[in-house]
Amino acid sequence: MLRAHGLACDRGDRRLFSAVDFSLAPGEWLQVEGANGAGKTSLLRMLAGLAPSADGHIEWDGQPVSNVRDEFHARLLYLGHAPAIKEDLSALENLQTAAAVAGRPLDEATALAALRRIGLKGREDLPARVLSQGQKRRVALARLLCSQARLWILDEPFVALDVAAVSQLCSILDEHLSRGGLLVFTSHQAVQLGGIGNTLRLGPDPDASRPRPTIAEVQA
Amino acid sequence: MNWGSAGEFFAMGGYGLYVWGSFGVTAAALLIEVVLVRQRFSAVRRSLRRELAADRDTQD
Amino acid sequence: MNAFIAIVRRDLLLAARRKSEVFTALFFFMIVVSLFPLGIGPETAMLRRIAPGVLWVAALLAAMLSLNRLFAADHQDGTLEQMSLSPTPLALLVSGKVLAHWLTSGLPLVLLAPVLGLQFDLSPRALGVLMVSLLLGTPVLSLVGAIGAALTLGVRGGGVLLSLLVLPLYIPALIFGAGAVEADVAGLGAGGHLSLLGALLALGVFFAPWAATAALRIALE
Amino acid sequence: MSQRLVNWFKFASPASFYPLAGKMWPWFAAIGTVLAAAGLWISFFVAPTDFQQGEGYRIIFIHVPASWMSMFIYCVMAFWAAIGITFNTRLSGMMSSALAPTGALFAFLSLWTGALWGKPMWGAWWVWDARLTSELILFFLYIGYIALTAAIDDPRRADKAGAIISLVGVVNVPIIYFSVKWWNTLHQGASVSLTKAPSMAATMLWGMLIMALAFWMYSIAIALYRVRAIILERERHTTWVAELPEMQR
Repeated sequence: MLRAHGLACDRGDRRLFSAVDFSLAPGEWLQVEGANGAGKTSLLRMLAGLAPSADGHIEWDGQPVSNVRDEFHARLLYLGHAPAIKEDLSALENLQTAAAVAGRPLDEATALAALRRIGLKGREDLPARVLSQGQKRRVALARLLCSQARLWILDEPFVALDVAAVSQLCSILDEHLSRGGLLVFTSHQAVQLGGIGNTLRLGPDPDASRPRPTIAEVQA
Repeated sequence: MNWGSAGEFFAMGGYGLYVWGSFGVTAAALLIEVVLVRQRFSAVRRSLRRELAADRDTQD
Repeated sequence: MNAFIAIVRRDLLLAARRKSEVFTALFFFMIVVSLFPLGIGPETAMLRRIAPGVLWVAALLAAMLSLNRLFAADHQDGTLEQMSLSPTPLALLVSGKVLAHWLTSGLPLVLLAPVLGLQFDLSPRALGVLMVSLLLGTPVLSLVGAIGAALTLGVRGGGVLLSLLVLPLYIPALIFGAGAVEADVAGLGAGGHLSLLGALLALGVFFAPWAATAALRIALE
Repeated sequence: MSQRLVNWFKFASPASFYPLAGKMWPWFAAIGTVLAAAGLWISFFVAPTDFQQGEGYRIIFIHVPASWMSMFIYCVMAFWAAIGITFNTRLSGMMSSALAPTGALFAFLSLWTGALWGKPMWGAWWVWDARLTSELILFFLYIGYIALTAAIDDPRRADKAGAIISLVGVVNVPIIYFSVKWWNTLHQGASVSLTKAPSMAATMLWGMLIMALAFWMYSIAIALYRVRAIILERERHTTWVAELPEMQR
């Protein structure tokens, strides 16, 4: 269970957003929307514990995240803007070293299976620098398939993916949700996912000096 | 009293250049620092006043 | 601990894929050291006298050359974010990165130094002391350098700034490192210098990863 | 106890420290001026001519206090850095950055007057005396701090980075000092040293102490003045700044 109370973000002198409240139960997803520079990435980094919130707090299973940081991070998978792919390592090495650094070593068979399922069959041993942009994203997304994390926080997971990969990613996300996982992501496109979905719009509101986000509940 | 005359005082027993070079540069440096900080302060204050005046104009 | 080993292995693997960077620093070390006799003159007595200082200053500069890249690539491609989200303490992962940096930048200098010492007509004993002093001292350079590299991450003009921050902090290591060899050449015994270098290393191992981690968290925010 | 703690943290907010600093600095400036006048009087008219160094030794009355100040200010910066890191107060970072230029200035003055003293006494503008060398390195540390904080645009980040480098620096200052001292004795046998003046006369000590106090007052006054400017620069978009009487005209 993830709950946010009155989160706010300052960029320089400006307050990007304030009073962001939501709660997310197992099997639910939250899509964060907003124009460029509305603070989507900032919000996600805040939720992942990478950046402090200017106000409010975040709870995980009823406890402030700051108190249960290690446990929270053990249950979290965050994919940021930068895909954390090393150009000089192969897709397989990337997947395995990322898992090992995260403290969850991955055997080769599992890693290979994940890479094949995400559509990188035959490219497992190529250095990442020869892969296309979309293929690099797929290497990053392969981490989802190997993940035991309950909460996924994904920054623009659909960007640079072709149609086939988009539907594949959707089915991966659906599986995660049906297992009782939680999902927070940003996307510019409308996405059809199972489970209960919420949309959080970060955006300028009539009182431009203090933008307030509005939460619209949508049933998927 | 160590000095018989002003000339003696400034000569510093032959060490005038060194002594006055030290005391003079120290005094000058501290003075310059004060001037710079004053300038910095009044520059902020001036630009803030200007901003606030512009705000008041738009509100009226 | 597994994550620590994993990060050391990953950085070594990356260094192996980019061998040129390791060799560039090594050749830089060789060239700088070789420039001194050309600039000062070839009298053996003089060269013997300046050898410890020259070798140590060159090692210092060579170690600094690779510091820029210590965290920059990881910061850029998002790996640093992932590291900070790992259940393993970030300070431990940073220590792993520093260890890998030393293995790829400091250790080769230690191994190469005796060969270059021969150019300066150092005795075998002095060469041994030189190697030991570098063995104890170059990890200090990596550790202190990591703080500077973390502080200048993503900062305008980071490279020059890094040297400005780090070089003054390198002075004790330089004094004790070069001093050990000088003392040995003068027949005074290098033990005192070497144990002080060891003390610096212990101090660095305890505090530097912590400070570098605090600095990295600033860059990550 | 808790009451006192609350009071202290009240002044840790820039909004309440700004007027306080405004009230305080003229006092420190005034006391500093009086002390400086007294110190200069002692330096030139009370302290007798040194039988070895002649009148040249009078440089000591600024050289030594300036060196003390430069070291002391670095420690104070590190103190504020530690406070800033522990309590996450905004004011401490501002205090650190307000002190740095003054500290660097005193380090420079210490080097400058050291050189001007060294020339007639030792025949060279610069000798690798342990104290002068450490002072030079301290000057580098100040420059490093100033350059680092100036290169980071976000003031909050700059403060934190500056806090770390000043703490790392303050741990290193004694190490650097002892290593340089040892290096110096190894190479020169401690033939020259700035404080090896033969049995310092009481008047000389008094003069130095009073000049040091004057520099101290000056530093506090200028730091308070500068921190006021920094507070205004950083808090320019807050309502309390807009409501300040000096902004109303």
